[in-house]
Amino acid sequence: MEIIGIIIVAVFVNNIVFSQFLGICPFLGVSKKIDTAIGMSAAVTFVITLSTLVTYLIQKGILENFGLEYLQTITFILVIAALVQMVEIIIKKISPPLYQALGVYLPLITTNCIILGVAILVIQKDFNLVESIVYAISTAIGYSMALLIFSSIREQLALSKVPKAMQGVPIALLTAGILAMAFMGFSGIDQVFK
Amino acid sequence: MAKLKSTFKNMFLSLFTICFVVAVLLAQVNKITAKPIAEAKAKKLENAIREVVPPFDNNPVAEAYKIPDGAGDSLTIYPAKKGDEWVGFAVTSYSNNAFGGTIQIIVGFDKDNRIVNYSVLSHAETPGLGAKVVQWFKDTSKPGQCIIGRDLSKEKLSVSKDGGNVDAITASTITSRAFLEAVNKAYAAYVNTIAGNAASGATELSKDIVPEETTKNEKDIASDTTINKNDKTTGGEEHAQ
Amino acid sequence: MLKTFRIGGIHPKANKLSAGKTIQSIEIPDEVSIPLAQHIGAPSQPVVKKGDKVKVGTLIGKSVGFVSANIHSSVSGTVKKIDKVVDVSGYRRDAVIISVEGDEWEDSIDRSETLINECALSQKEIIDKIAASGIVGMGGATFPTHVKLMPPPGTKAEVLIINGVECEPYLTSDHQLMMEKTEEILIGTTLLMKALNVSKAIIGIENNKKDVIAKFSQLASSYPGIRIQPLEERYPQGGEKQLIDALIGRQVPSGALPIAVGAVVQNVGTTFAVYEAVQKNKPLIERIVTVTGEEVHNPCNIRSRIGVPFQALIDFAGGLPQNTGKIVSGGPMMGKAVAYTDIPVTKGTSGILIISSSKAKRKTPKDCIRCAKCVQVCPMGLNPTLLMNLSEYAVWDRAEKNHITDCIECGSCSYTCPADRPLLDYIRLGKGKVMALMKARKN
Amino acid sequence: MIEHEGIIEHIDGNHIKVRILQQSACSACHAKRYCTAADSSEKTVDVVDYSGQFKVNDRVTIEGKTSLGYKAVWWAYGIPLILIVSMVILSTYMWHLNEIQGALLSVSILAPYYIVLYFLRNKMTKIFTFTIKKSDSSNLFLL
Amino acid sequence: MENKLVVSPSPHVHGRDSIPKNMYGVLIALIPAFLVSLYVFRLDAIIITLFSVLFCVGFEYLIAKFILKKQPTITDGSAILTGILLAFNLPSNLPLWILAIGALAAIGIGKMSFGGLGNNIFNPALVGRIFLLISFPAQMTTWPVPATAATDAVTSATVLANLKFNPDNLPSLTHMFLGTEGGSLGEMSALALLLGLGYLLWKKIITWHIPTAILGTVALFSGILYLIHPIPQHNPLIHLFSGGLMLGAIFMATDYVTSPLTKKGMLIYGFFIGIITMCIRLWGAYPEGMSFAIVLMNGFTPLINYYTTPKRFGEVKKNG
Amino acid sequence: MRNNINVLINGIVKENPTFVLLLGMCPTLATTSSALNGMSMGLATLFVLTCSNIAISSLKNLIPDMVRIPAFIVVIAAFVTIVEMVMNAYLPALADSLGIFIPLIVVNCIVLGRAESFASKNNVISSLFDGLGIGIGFTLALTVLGALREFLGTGKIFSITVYPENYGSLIFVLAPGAFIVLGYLIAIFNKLQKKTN
Amino acid sequence: MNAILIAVALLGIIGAASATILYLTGQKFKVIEDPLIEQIQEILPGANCGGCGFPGCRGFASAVVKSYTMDDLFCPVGGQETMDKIATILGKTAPATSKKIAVVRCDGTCEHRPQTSIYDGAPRCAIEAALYGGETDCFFGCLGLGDCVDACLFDAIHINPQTLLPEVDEDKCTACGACVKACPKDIIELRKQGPKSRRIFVSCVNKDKGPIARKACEVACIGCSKCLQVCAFDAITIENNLAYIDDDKCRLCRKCVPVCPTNSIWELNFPPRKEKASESSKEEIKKTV
Ligand SMILES: Cc1cc2nc3c(=O)[nH]c(=O)nc-3n(C[C@H](O)[C@H](O)[C@H](O)COP(=O)(O)O)c2cc1C
Ligand SMILES: Cc1cc2nc3c(=O)[nH]c(=O)nc-3n(C[C@H](O)[C@H](O)[C@H](O)COP(=O)(O)O)c2cc1C
Ligand SMILES: Cc1cc2nc3c(=O)[nH]c(=O)nc-3n(C[C@H](O)[C@H](O)[C@H](O)COP(=O)(O)O)c2cc1C
Ligand SMILES: Cc1cc2nc3c(=O)[nH]c(=O)nc-3n(C[C@H](O)[C@H](O)[C@H](O)CO)c2cc1C
Ligand code: SF4
Ligand code: SF4
Ligand code: SF4
Ligand code: SF4
Ligand code: FES
Repeated sequence: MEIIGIIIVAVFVNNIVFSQFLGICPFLGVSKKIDTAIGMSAAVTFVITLSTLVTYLIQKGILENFGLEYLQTITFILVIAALVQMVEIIIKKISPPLYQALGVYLPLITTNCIILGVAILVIQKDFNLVESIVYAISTAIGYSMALLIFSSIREQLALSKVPKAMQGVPIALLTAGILAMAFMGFSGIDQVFK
Repeated sequence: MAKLKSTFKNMFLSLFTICFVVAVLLAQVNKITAKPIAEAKAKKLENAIREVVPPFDNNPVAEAYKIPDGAGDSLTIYPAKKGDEWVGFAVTSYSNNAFGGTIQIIVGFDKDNRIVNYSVLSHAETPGLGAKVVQWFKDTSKPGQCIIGRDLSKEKLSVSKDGGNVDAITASTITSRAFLEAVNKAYAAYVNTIAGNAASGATELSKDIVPEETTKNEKDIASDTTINKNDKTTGGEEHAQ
Repeated sequence: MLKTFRIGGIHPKANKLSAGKTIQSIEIPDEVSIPLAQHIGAPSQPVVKKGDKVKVGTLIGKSVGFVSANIHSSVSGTVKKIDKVVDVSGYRRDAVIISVEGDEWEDSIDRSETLINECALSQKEIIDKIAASGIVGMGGATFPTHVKLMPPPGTKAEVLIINGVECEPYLTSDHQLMMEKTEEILIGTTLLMKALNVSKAIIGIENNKKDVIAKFSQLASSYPGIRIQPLEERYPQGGEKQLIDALIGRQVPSGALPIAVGAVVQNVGTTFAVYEAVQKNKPLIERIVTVTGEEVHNPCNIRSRIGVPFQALIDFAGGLPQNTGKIVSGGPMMGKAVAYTDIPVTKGTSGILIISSSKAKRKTPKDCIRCAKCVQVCPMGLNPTLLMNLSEYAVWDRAEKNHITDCIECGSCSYTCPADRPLLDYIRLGKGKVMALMKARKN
Repeated sequence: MIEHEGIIEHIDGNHIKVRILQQSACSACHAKRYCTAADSSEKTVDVVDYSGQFKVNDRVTIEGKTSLGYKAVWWAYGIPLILIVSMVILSTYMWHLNEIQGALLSVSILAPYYIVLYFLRNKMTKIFTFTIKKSDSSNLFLL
Repeated sequence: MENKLVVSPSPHVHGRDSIPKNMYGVLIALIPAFLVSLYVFRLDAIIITLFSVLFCVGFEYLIAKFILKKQPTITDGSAILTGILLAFNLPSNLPLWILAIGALAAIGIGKMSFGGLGNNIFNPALVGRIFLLISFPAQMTTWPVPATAATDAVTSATVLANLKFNPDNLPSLTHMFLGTEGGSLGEMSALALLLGLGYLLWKKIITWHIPTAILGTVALFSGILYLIHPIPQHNPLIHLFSGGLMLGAIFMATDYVTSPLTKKGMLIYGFFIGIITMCIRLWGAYPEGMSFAIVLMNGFTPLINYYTTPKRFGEVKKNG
Repeated sequence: MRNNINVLINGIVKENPTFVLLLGMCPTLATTSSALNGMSMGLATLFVLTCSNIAISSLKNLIPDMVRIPAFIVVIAAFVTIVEMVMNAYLPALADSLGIFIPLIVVNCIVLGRAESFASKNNVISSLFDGLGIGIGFTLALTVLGALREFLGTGKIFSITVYPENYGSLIFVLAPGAFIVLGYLIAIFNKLQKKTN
Repeated sequence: MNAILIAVALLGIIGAASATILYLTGQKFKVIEDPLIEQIQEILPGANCGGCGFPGCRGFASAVVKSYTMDDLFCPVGGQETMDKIATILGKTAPATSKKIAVVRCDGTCEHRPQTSIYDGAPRCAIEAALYGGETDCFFGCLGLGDCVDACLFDAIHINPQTLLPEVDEDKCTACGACVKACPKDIIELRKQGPKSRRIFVSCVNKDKGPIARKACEVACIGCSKCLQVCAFDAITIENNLAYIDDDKCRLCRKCVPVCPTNSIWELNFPPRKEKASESSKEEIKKTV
């Protein structure tokens, strides 16, 4: 039940975009095509999960053991930066065609903000390993959902007559605001799972 | 000075030097700030206790002990003494049924089971709504909503909407309900341990509690006391409001 | 039991003002211009030159290429010149202009009214004769009929469908033709069946032509294999894909021809022309044209020679009303508005509709309110509002993905739209672009 | 169908290297010079073509089915994600390892996965193939 | 011939359907619900509705004219409709200044920022309502007692609030159906709203898909729960007849602009509105989830439109 | 000096990181529920930005190109950690309310971007001004946004009551309000910029 | 001190490890890219208009770098100036291409060309052109609905509300050719801008025979050959009843202009000529832009 609670909270109640405000830049900038949004979602999910796992390991295994919590920020960011690149190298080395296919379909993005954010949140919330992973994935699902809705809304807005001054980022923010309002309707749902 | 070339040696040295300097620097800053940080934390709790119980001269934090809350978790009790005399108890309690999840409070009772004061340690309620809980129930000018001075052995607290005796925060019945739940829990748990010794299993509150009786089991419970880490920054949700 | 097609459709007011009016012939004017491009496909090559004498039925334009059709003189007289004349396309295109002298017909043509039932010709001979006579689809598409009669290899015709639907409001030319030439059409059908080597033919007629249905049903029994099928009144039932769906319950797949489901569709006018060509040796030189409109004095059905200017037909129907706002060649749903009255009648001119100025202009378009009414009425199951937007914003790849090329340009969407949006205008534009892109991609 | 414009960089028999001018999400961004994320990179794609109609510096269009993109995402991110998650769950609930061990095990599961992927690399090469065609010299998108 | 001929592409006739025709049709369908609220709340009903319409129309006019600088199109009736539906979603004793803020949110944020009628993604009236609900929860959740009730209390709880917090204190189903229990202006009587539905269907203003999908899903969802655990909270009839479900399903989820285009899409949309509403009603902090569910699904509508295509003519079925 | 002032102004107006470049959106939205919070976040970023700009431009010749990104990250992260620790020690309440957005300064594109594109190419003084300019631009934007939200939501600005709290629309201090207010602010900024051009 | 040691060690290890990885990545992923491409992209106008025939400016930049000669490569937006700069960087010579500009070859204003019908479809030239010849009897001339205006990325072409004809803003036009492609009637042509922006061209595309053309529009080219006869440089050809001036051969002598009976030859940006009154009216039209 706890686990389901974590999922519901991360996806709906405290959606990473609409209530936690993480990963906003790519959310506003990149999500213009639905197909791309789907591919990006998968990539983000994997990267968030993997880096949460590794930073969790570092936090519990090293930092807390040696009383070095104050190095959290610096180690996490270094590890994450290295990890993301390493995955790319490995894929490229192992199967260049696979790597190429990814390159053709996915835009290059770096969502450091959300990755580091989730890694730190997991530690702050005092989650255990399973909870951390579940939280990371659910957050990513929440993010993917936001990206997906948003890319489709943008495709539609591109075909309608939004006033000049509102075009682009302003209307995107406004839409996100209204969606955030709608998502507030879910508040309290997590209590069922306690 | 010309730019260093990207040879492996240069790179390694340069990066290592930077890391070295940074590590030393951070360790020094940490050393300087570690104490204030710990103090800030400790102070927060101590201030809260001081706020909710009559003046004392012991160290309640050191004498704290835990008792089960009946729901698988435990509440911490901080006894306040003046000299050897017991003047009140501060109890940290919580409820998971608040609007934004968990709300953690500390409530102080005096010898006569009256609420001296309370303080909200952490919450994630809506600013302007549920967040009013921090002050709402302290307003002595409004007896309907004020809980200070109420004798819990006489009445259990509940919101008037549920037929109870406390006026809820406007449009925040949920928060109010959760808050009162936490207060009741604090009182019940504390009385329970006392009564638990007297009449086994009895949950009814006995009116004449003798403080001395508690001192017995105070020791063994206090022995495994660690201050729970519920004052940890909640991060995400909290600032997200 | 009435049948109909399964997706979409609308009920425009029928307004068949000229229903039941007997077909009348009009005097031949002094000069006719016979356009060389009267059909889909390559324009014909003129085979006469200035000063040549021609008779009614003389070949004046020869078909070039596979999809093309012969053109015959509809009058007798002298070729005045071959020049550019504004035709229904709205542009000046090549036409043979003939000064009329008398009314002398080619000798081979049998001008008697006698019904000729038997036909000894072989399948190929029939098709050749149809090709020689320059018959093209008279239901509006003007696709050369002989091409349709030669199914591409790998396909086989199973059923012949005769399109007597005439679902366009106002038009009654097919109706009246069916009333007056019932037997001829049935014989024509038999000929087409023979040409296609099928044993089944269905004549689909909408239920607002009960007299025709009754007459056909009565006579059809003596023509084996021909069935009459009354249909619900619904636009665009006459579209061949819709008609096939309504009659035999098969849907022609996207991008495919009717033959893919074993059907060949011919209009009743075409069928009548086939009869005349095969049995009477008469090339396609005249057709029935409905001249109609609310303000027209005498809405009527006219047998007109090809090349006669609209003005002559309009005069016959009582002249152009004072407050004329728009002249449409064809029906109100699919017809083409023209800017001039001296445009010549061609093989595809099924009617001339005169709309008064109060109704000529469209209302100003508003933004789409996404009411989905256009989606509901589209007989092709498309999403017109999306297609319009994609065309307007030039998103061709998505337009293609959303099957813009399936649109049959029936206009149901524009007709329905409460926001008065010019859906079909843009869809037509997008369809053209996407087709060009697809073609460019193939090469 | 996904299409990308590119330029032929190198031809070696039937193997053609095409440099695709990837319009990365960030390279179109007006703020890219403030942001290191905008590594607007160019990638090369290997294509096999037997027609012999291409030469170096030709402008070509690379085509691949959209489903290929999903497949690539699946192999690169989908499967490893599932592996990690199942390892975490297995190690915690089935084998009752402690958290550090569980986490280590879960990360290290990626190693065998990548090894397997390495052995499947020929198959990958077959799956992820692209075709190229000459670009229409006129800008059809402006048509 | 003096007058020039008009030339335009086909078709040359139009069905004479128009935006105002549809909008005023909906207004007519809302009359029974308005009469009920008039009977229940008397003068308040008129004041709130009237001012809501005035504010909405006024804001639309001002924004169009002075900010967007384009021809105001208030005659199409959509702003009036937004005004009425916004009013129908509010308690009858709401202060007028709050009403004005709500109207500004509805028209300004929900509609005109997106470019006006037809371009908005979210239902304007509901944007207004949720905006108010979040901004002024106290005023938005205190309901005046119906003038028809025989108590002297000034505020009353809605059926749903009781269902959530006080399930022993429920009125009879007949009362709910006829609509004499507390609540927002327009959601009082299921009967009146169903009459409206009949009118809308008869006039072909809407199709049956969305209302049916929503009501069906809610009935099914709670019905299953009721079979498993028959408590009032799970009673399908209570859910159907109480709160804004009917109003939302019939008049608000069906808003053309913000609902899917295809029938398949409408069914999916309705289904999820039903599910989300029930989840919020049963487990969320709010007693009622209809507005949130509709606005949320408005957000999903473009996605639904993207993935559902109408049933295409001649579509070759796979394996078929 | 003239040049340096230009650099400064540029960061505040023409290349305002929030309204023009649209960078660092997360802290912008998350920490502006009040004017004070917004300003604090802005100042924290300003501090990190300026310090890292100075440090990097003075170290630029010691850092080989290939490792410059990791080196920059380490330097920036160091300053961020310092801010974090100092805040926790001396301003615990503020640290609580800014939460994880303090450590997240590390990944704020503005900081790394400036290091990479300006500080690593220019001298210490210009880099200082650049950091200050961009930082002040960011701080101003966050303060304005925070003040506006606080004003609309609670009737206060910097906790000073302007009109009674009961008349404020709570939504503005909550998540949706952040998006909505920022959306309109950017729209207005766009419009004004168009006009001045 | 111990804690500091551990901290140093830890950070050192992690720093070194990530540095190695980042370094490796840098090596592996180093785009084998000419720094020149970046450099050239900086010079390019960044309009990403596609006028050069490449997808975006970057595409053009890499094409320039890769190609051996600079033939066939031209950025219409940046013009010769940019190409010369690029050439200097690459150490090549840019073929001299003279700057071009879009020219609208129709002068069928409301006075010159009486309206004979009313078009009432969607306001797009392409849609009107597919339906019929247009609102006047000239079936070749401008429809005035501005498909060209919509196509221009540089805001360089606008419909003059008085004449209802598009006019090109000489300063803004980059000769990208988007309008040329957009016009369904092939009215717009890219012509040499000429010295001091002086140009002479036939402002008509009507291919009808003289009388028909003249009846439809006062200023239509009727194919009378008068200009052809006065041209000393063989710059004028007549085909399908329409004169055309080759801008490669034209020496801007202005002899053809006055002989045209219908005033359909335009001269732009020349000093005014006193004797011809009608000429100045044209200039006026030009100035109203
Ligand atoms: C944005 C928002 C925040 C809310 N926050 C709280 C809250 O913090 N505490 C609470 O009890 N209710 C909160 N509510 C819930 C509503 O006020 C709810 O109607 C109320 O709790 C129950 O009504 P009552 O208190 O009038 O009985 C919130 C509602 C909204 C819209
Ligand atoms: C290349 C081509 C080949 C065609 N071949 C056939 C055919 O074999 N059989 C047939 O029935 N129609 C054939 N058609 C005609 C079309 O199916 C259709 O009848 C014509 O486009 C008119 O359609 P409409 O009358 O529905 O507008 C062909 C059309 C084209 C363009
Ligand atoms: C929307 C639409 C409506 C049509 N309506 C009719 C009609 O009422 N009668 C008819 O004979 N053909 C109609 N047609 C043409 C038919 O599709 C088809 O071309 C014709 O029946 C084939 O016969 P034909 O080649 O002999 O003309 C219509 C076509 C379309 C696209
Ligand atoms: C069936 C129907 C339902 C409508 N429902 C709403 C509604 O719930 N809220 C609203 O603001 N407008 C509604 N409108 C009016 C109009 O569509 C709405 O104002 C647009 O969303 C504004 O662009 C409705 C219109 C129709 C025809
Ligand atoms: S014109 Fe095309 S899109 Fe419109 S209804 Fe007819 S088939 Fe559908
Ligand atoms: S009928 Fe008109 S208003 Fe309705 S969806 Fe279609 S285009 Fe839009
Ligand atoms: S006027 Fe034509 S050629 Fe000139 S910039 Fe605009 S679109 Fe390009
Ligand atoms: S020049 Fe061509 S595109 Fe431009 S308005 Fe005239 S007809 Fe239209
Ligand atoms: S600050 Fe840019 S993504 Fe978070």
